[in-house]
Amino acid sequence: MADYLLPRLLGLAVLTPLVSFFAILLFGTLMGKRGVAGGVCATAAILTSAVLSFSAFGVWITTHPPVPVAHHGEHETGEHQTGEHQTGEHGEASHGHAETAHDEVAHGEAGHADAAHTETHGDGDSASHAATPHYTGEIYLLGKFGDLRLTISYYIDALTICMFCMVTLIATCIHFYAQGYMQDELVDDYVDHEATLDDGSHVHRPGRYHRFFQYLSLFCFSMLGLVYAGNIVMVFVFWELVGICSYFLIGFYIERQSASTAANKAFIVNRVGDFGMIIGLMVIWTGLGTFSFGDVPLFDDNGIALVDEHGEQLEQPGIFTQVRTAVAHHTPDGIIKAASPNETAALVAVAGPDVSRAELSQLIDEQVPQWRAEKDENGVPRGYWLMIVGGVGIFCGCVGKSAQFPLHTWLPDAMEGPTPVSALVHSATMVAAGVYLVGRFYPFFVPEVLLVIACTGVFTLFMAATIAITATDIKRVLAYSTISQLGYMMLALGVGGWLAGMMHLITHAFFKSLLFMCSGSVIHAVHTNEMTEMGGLRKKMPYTAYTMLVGCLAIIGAGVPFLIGFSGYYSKDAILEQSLSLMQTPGNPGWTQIFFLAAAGGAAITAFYMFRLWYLTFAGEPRNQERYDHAHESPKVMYAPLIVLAVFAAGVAWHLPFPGSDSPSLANVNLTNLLEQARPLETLSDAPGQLIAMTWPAEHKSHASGIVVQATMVAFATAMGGLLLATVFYCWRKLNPEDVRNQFAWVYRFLLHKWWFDELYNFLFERPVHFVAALASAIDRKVFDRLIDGTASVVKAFAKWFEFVADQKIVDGAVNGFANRVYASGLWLKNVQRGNLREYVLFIMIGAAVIYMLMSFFGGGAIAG
Amino acid sequence: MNLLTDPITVSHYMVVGAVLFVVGLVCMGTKRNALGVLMGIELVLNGANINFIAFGSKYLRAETLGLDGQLIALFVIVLAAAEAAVALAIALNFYNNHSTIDVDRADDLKG
Amino acid sequence: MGKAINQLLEAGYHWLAAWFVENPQALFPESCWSGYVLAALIQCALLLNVVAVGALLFIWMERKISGRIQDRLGPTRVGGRFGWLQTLADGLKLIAKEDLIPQDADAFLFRLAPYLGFAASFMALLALPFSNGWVGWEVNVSLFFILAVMGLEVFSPILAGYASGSKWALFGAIREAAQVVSYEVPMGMCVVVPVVLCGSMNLLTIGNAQAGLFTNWYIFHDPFTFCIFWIYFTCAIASVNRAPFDLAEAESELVAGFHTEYSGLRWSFFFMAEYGSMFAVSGLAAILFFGGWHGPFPIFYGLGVSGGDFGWWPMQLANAAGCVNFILKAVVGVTVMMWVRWTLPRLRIDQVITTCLKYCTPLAAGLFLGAVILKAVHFPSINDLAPAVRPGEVRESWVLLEAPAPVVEKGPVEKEHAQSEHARNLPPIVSEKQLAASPQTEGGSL
Amino acid sequence: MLLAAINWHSFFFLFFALLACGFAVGVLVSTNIVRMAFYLVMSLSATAGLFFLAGAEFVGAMQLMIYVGGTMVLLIFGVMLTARERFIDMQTPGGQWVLAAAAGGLFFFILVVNAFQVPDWSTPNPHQDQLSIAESKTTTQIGAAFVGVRLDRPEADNATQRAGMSGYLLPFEIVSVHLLVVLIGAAYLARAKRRVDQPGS
Repeated sequence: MADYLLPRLLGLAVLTPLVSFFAILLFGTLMGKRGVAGGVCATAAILTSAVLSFSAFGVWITTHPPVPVAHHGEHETGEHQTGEHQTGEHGEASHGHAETAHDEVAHGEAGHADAAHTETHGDGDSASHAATPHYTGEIYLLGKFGDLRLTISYYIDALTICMFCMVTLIATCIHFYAQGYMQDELVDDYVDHEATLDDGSHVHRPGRYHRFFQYLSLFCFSMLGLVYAGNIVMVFVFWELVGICSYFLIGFYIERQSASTAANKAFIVNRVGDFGMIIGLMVIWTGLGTFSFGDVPLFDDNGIALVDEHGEQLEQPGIFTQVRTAVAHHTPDGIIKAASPNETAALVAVAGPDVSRAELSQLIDEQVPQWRAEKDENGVPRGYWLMIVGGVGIFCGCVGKSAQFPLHTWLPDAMEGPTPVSALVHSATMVAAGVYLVGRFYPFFVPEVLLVIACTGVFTLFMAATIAITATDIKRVLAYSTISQLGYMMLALGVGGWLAGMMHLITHAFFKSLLFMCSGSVIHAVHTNEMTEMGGLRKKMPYTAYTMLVGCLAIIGAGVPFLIGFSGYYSKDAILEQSLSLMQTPGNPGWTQIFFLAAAGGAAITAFYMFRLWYLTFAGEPRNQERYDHAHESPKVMYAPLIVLAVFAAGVAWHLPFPGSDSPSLANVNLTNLLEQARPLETLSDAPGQLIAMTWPAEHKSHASGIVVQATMVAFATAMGGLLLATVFYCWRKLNPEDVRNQFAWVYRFLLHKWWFDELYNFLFERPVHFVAALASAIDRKVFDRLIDGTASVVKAFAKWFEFVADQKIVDGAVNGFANRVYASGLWLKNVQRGNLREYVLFIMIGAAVIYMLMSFFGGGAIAG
Repeated sequence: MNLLTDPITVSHYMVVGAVLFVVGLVCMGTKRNALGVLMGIELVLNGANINFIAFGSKYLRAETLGLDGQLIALFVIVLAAAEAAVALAIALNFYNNHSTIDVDRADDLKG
Repeated sequence: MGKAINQLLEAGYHWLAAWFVENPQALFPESCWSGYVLAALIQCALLLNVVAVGALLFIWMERKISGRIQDRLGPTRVGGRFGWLQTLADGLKLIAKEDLIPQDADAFLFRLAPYLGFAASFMALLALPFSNGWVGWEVNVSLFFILAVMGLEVFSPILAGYASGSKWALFGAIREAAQVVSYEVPMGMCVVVPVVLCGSMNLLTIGNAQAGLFTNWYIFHDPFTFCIFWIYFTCAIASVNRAPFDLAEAESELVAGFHTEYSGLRWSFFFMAEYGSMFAVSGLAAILFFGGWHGPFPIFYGLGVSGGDFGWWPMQLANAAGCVNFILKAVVGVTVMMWVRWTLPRLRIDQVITTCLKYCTPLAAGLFLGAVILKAVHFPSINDLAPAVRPGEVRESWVLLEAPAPVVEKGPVEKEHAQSEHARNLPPIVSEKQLAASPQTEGGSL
Repeated sequence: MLLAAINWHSFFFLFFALLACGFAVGVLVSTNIVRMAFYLVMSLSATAGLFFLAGAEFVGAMQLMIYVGGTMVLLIFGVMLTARERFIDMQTPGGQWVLAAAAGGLFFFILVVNAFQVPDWSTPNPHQDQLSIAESKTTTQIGAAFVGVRLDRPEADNATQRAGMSGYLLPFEIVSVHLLVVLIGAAYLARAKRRVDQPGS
């Protein structure tokens, strides 16, 4: 049932916003006054999607009830017990596979083979984890190029379900919110006070209410499609679609110079990342020969299933089958083959021209284990570099999309878009797509790539957090906070904390969208982004203030240690635990503690700037009385979503029994257990680096009580410290921020200018490019243009002469002559058509008589009788 | 052949029809008055009708068209009436516009 | 002696009846050409008398009636106390008068026009049955034929008006044409109602379908027919150009309308045509709505002169009585027309057309629809409550029956007679089916 | 005896045919439009007589009613409305007369030759004697044919043909609608044009 229901439910959930998009695109102007019904349309669509997603969620948890995973060291001590658990899970997984009727047996055999292989490595920890439960299938075959199939396909596992629920829920809230937020677009003459014309007047334009929702719908479609996608090409397509939506939405106020620049910037910066991603795709294709995540059953040209000698369905193994093995970073055969061009050529040469293709491939296959065992002079296994290149390439795309250093500069500028956009696109979903893709492709990343990811993440999180301290624009604070939190996620993934990263992705989505929407509510009320002009707003806007407080507490990971906390408490602790685990793994170099320290420091800074923001905005006395007087609580349609999101921000990670369910199997439904179902197998075992002497510990090791207590206490202390500092500065006003600013003037300037990244990029890239462009332009104008102009003059002269000869004399002469003949004959025939009715009658008579006579003569007299 | 003593046949009717038909045609061809042309048309239709009736009459032929002849004649009559109404309206319009009903002067579209 | 006279009369009758009722060729082989000629002459004479003598009588009547209505005496001298011969005297005078043709007139058409009108009026009488079988030309579509030729009558005023070369005459002609053509529409709708009820356009069949008690008359058939008779009569007055619809000869405006330029005998022909038409439309009304030659009570039925199995002369006696009956009904109609003429003022032309297009036509259409629906749903009419006698069984009677007429089963002869008309043209299968659905056989239940 | 040998059917045919043809020629040769109309009425009426003679009494009555009555009144309306002295006589050039007469003659020749070419057409109905004009009762059949029932062709084997195809219900409806359209169209075409008064003139 699930294999029937899930793809359809989720597929519908993907398509509904697309329908809404086209509806608004085609009929937006007809939807009420200034397209007011467009908002309703888009909201209804995303609400439908949400309902469908949660239905899918229900289907999933009934067919795959999550089982509790071992916690806090239980794993180490009760290995046998855990094994039983995992076996049960495996049984569930097999069951799910039987339903999908795909890759069970072959996959299972592969799993066994891998298990056997694993034992040689002496790590039997994950021998029983053959596969994660998932459903995959192809919907439509776009094209087939040799073995490569470009398809529209789906890959549904617990992560997909979680992402669907998260995206649709947040998007629904934001749609409702946006209906309130975008109200001022519902006018025929919208005056954009921030866009100024040359003559100093403001831009007047019609409201674009429905256009906004049109983009939102397209975005929702793209995002959901990205999550739904069953192959990397489809992911890439939706990836770009998400990018273009982001472009549209950032540039929504296109008349503003800053908005259009920001939109361009976001798009171009993302292209840089995508360039790397395309390289990654090439590696995947070259090495694995497929783009599909899951296994693809093979058919011949007539659509008949291909079977092996045992009558089993032959399948083209998908990416995950090839890389997501129980062996940590087991280099796939295809990669090895791709990395051995010389050896392959030698084999082909030896075999000679008579050997068939199948035999040749068999020959090569026989050589693969031998090649796999080989190492080059640096001791690196064959094909390993290819894996690194591919992994870094894919990660490049994620860097761009998730605004990681060095491609982070677009995200703060993207705050030019309307606040609901910032909430949905630039905090909760789109930027999370990069993290999602890293999580999805996790098995593909060898430890060296993970190190790159971790370094990128840790630098990003620290840098962005420091910038956020000095920012006064409320949305920019949140933007840098977003970058910082994304850095956290990348860090988590980079240090081997797959679950931690994914969980932080989900929890962060909720509280960050909440924070953005609260800030939007504030902006909507006071009509400014500057926190220096706010203050004391909690009296005027209680709903906004306290929901935002919830968001702040969630983001700093507030909670009672070991007992309960806001959602951020769980996810951030998990990240710290994993970085601590990495640090404490024996044999790892000492500098690996930078990950833990930066993460902890980042947590403190996060707490500081978040509460700085809250205090500056809501606490204390109003700093701008006029704006304060005009402030008001937002309409219900805006703060109701805030409350919903606040509830989720607080409790999404709680290990509550699933509501309304008496079934013991559903009692374990929570975010952790759900994500655990989608865990890539390799994270269950330690991963040693090949180029570097480091080991990435299995994630379960971070549940050891020593690590957990340490990490939790550090996290709590740093968060409380940051909170306290902010309170001292901005609530109690015991310390004057101005003093600190003067004291560390150069640091302040450094941070205020965002580490001079924009300037750096300007110097590094823009200037040279401009210079080269000017040079090229000069060459173009001076050399090529003159050459071409000269040629053109010659051709023109020739053409003039030739026109006279050929065109005027020959062609025109012929045409005109013919026309004259026709005209003359027309004039002659005109005499027949004189407009004399009686002559026409005579013509008819004579004509009829003539026809009769002709028929009598030639028709054999058959006319009469 | 004595017309008075011999029984008449379809051919006789056809001759009458032919006379009416040809007279109508010549009328259309020679009358300059639009209404004269119209009358010619009526004659033509009438001549055709006579043939239909004759072929449908069971007095004239053992094997006849039967009722079909009469029915077609009826339709012709009705449509002729319709045609006359429209043609007359056109003629009146023509008269209103040109102050004449001379069809020879209805040559505004002459090439 | 009596027997001889009887035989002689019988022979004479057969000779005549053959022309009126039966197929002449059956009695007279093609060699007997004199029969054709003689019969035709006699018919012509009789019908001419209806027009000519009728006109004579009606003109006198009109004078007397108008006189009475206007509190005068009317003609009193010529031909005795009641001025019987006043019209004849006038006729003689008209014959004697000089026949003037205006200089601008189209002489040919001017001469022709009165005769055309007279001929049309005469032709209408040709198919008008005076009694059961007493008809000049029994044609299957006699009602339709009469309407058609009475429509031709309009040519007479038009040609007269045009040929006179006088604007008064032309105005009158145009008015006449517009009026008559317009009124043909509602009139056609009215006369179709009895046709639908009876199922035949043959006036003989229509008349015979109303035999029996006067409740069998179509005017009493249902409310729709009752109403539609009045519309028919209105339209009839208009179509024969009588006051208050006599716009074509409005003296106050057009001198004398289309016959302004006429004098003498030609002038009188117009009047003969007019009175002939009056008689024709009144006779039509009598046949369509008042049972035609059937009296209000079926007396001859009581006398045993029923069915087709009695001798020739009682039947013809009954027919003669029916003829008188019919003429009386028609004359009553003409009298009512005169009464209306001298009572109501003349309408304006726009009122005339309005009456036709805005009142008579929609009303007639609605009533026609109603009558058809009643017929379609077999709504019981008043006749069904008191069915006096079956149609076609009774000729005529002047004496009231002592006992109510029994409902007699149709004899084989009648059945055969009723069937014969269809049976001759139809093959057996369809004829049975047709008979089952035939309105004429159903008429028995009316 | 000559008169005794007269076939009266033929006699009346001859009578009506001569009337019809004669008046038709009258229409042709007359130059007076009103007279032409009158001749046409007479010709059409005589044709109606021919119809009666051929046993088509309903069609004949229809001819009288619609054609002669309706159409001709319309025509005469037109004649009267457009009849002015200068329009009544419009001379046609003699050349055209000759041309038309030649073409017409040719046509007439073809038609007449054609009429006598088929022996069946020239053969009288052998049972003509046994048939009487008074027996022609086609009205009911025509009425039935108009509503889609063919009483005169019951022998058709094809049930479908008998049921619907052989009837004239559809043409009847089409002609009805056509007539309605024509009436409205004609009224529209011939409506009085309202003259727009020029302001100030």
